[in-house]
Amino acid sequence: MIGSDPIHCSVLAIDQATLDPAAALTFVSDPAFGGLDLFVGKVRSHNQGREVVGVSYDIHRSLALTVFRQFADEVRGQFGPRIKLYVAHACGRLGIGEIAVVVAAGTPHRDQAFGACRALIEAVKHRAPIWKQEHFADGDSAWSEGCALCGEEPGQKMSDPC
Amino acid sequence: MIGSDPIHCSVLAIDQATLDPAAALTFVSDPAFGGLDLFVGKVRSHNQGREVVGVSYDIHRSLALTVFRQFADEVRGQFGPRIKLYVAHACGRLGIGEIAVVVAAGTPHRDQAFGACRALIEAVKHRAPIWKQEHFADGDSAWSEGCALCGEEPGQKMSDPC
Amino acid sequence: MIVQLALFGAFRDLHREPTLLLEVSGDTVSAVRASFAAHLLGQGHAERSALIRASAFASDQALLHDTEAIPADGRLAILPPVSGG
Amino acid sequence: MIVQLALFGAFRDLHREPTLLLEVSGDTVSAVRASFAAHLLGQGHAERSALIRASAFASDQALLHDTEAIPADGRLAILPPVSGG
Repeated sequence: MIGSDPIHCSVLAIDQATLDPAAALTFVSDPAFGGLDLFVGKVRSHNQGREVVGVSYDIHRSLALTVFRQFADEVRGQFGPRIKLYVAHACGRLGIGEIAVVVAAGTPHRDQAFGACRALIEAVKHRAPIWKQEHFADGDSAWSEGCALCGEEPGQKMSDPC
Repeated sequence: MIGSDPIHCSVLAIDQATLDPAAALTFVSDPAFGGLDLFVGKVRSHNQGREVVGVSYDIHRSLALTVFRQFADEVRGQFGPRIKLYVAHACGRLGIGEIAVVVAAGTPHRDQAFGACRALIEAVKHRAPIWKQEHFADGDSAWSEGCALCGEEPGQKMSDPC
Repeated sequence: MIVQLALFGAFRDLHREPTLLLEVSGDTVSAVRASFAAHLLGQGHAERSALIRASAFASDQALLHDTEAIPADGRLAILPPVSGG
Repeated sequence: MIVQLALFGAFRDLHREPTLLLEVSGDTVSAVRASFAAHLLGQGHAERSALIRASAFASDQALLHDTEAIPADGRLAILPPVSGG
């Protein structure tokens, strides 16, 4: 089925490139695959009742690329080996409706594609070194509360929205 | 959030149009939506160990459009009302790797998008008046076994791969 | 009455045209089912009787139960088990 | 030893540069955590102590447990709770 690398991981500076769902679908396609699932995360206009005008993403790029591949390997172990996976995350400031993240999975049958795509975006959301700063219509900005990565020390967790 | 119709349903004759995942993503996008999930079903090169060279889809077009909308309304009831849904199915003969079906859901948060997209493709696969004839490399063709629509009469079901 | 029965899926292979004109004695969907079964039997397709039993009938807008009346325009479709997507 | 600590997320707001040079007395990650907490306290950011406790440390390639040694090149990053996607 697969000759080249079945996993694509990237972090894209938004001033240099845009995330491309079509490229993700092409990457996870294969003559043997009948099911592709794609998730697109976009910046939305409201969060917890406040009007948002943009979001800035801060990313530890080298570590993010490393853990994206680790996540994909985990997902491949669970839903593969006949699978192709794609993860791309934007870095920088995005406006409303712009794409922050694209994740895709291609598999022979749809159940694995849905499961793998979901597992991969959950890992990216909860465990990747990425930070979101929301810019509000009133001029205020705030770093979102997030998921602590030092989970092996439960006493050190903040109240956790994960 | 929504002015115009939040549901798109279509059946496309493959000699006149191709299915367009990008159009599906555009349709289910909304400034208030942070999560889009898209499923693409493609013709795959093997089924149950046999090499496939193409698939012909036969569709009861008017009834399909009616039930696509019914399915979308059901899904909207379960995951909405803040939701946009897209269903398009190809009709005619497709080659390997060509797109047979595109389903997409856009919602404020990803959990609803995944759930809605999955529910919608399951309804299309199991309950829409669509028939698939596989063409094999050895020259043989066969209509796929499917899901009986007369489920209210359990005694009349065939062995059911659904 | 004369019914115009639209054929789909595997039933398409049994008839040159996409629809079949069928003489039905009765006015319910179950009468159409019986007439179509008799017609295929007469054509030497006894092996299709299980497929007919597993099939649904529909107008252009909705599935029709066996106890329902044949639509006034005499047009309906036989839907073998479906396999979309 | 002198550590070059890369700052991310909310910690970026506390310092002009993306990295901070930090004098650390000790050779484990926990010593870096303690030194950074002391540094921010000295800068008047006592309110950040909970965030430091909730943060992880990492090299360019992996998370580092508190008991691990500071990387030989003296470079690491502090990662507050994450919120990607």
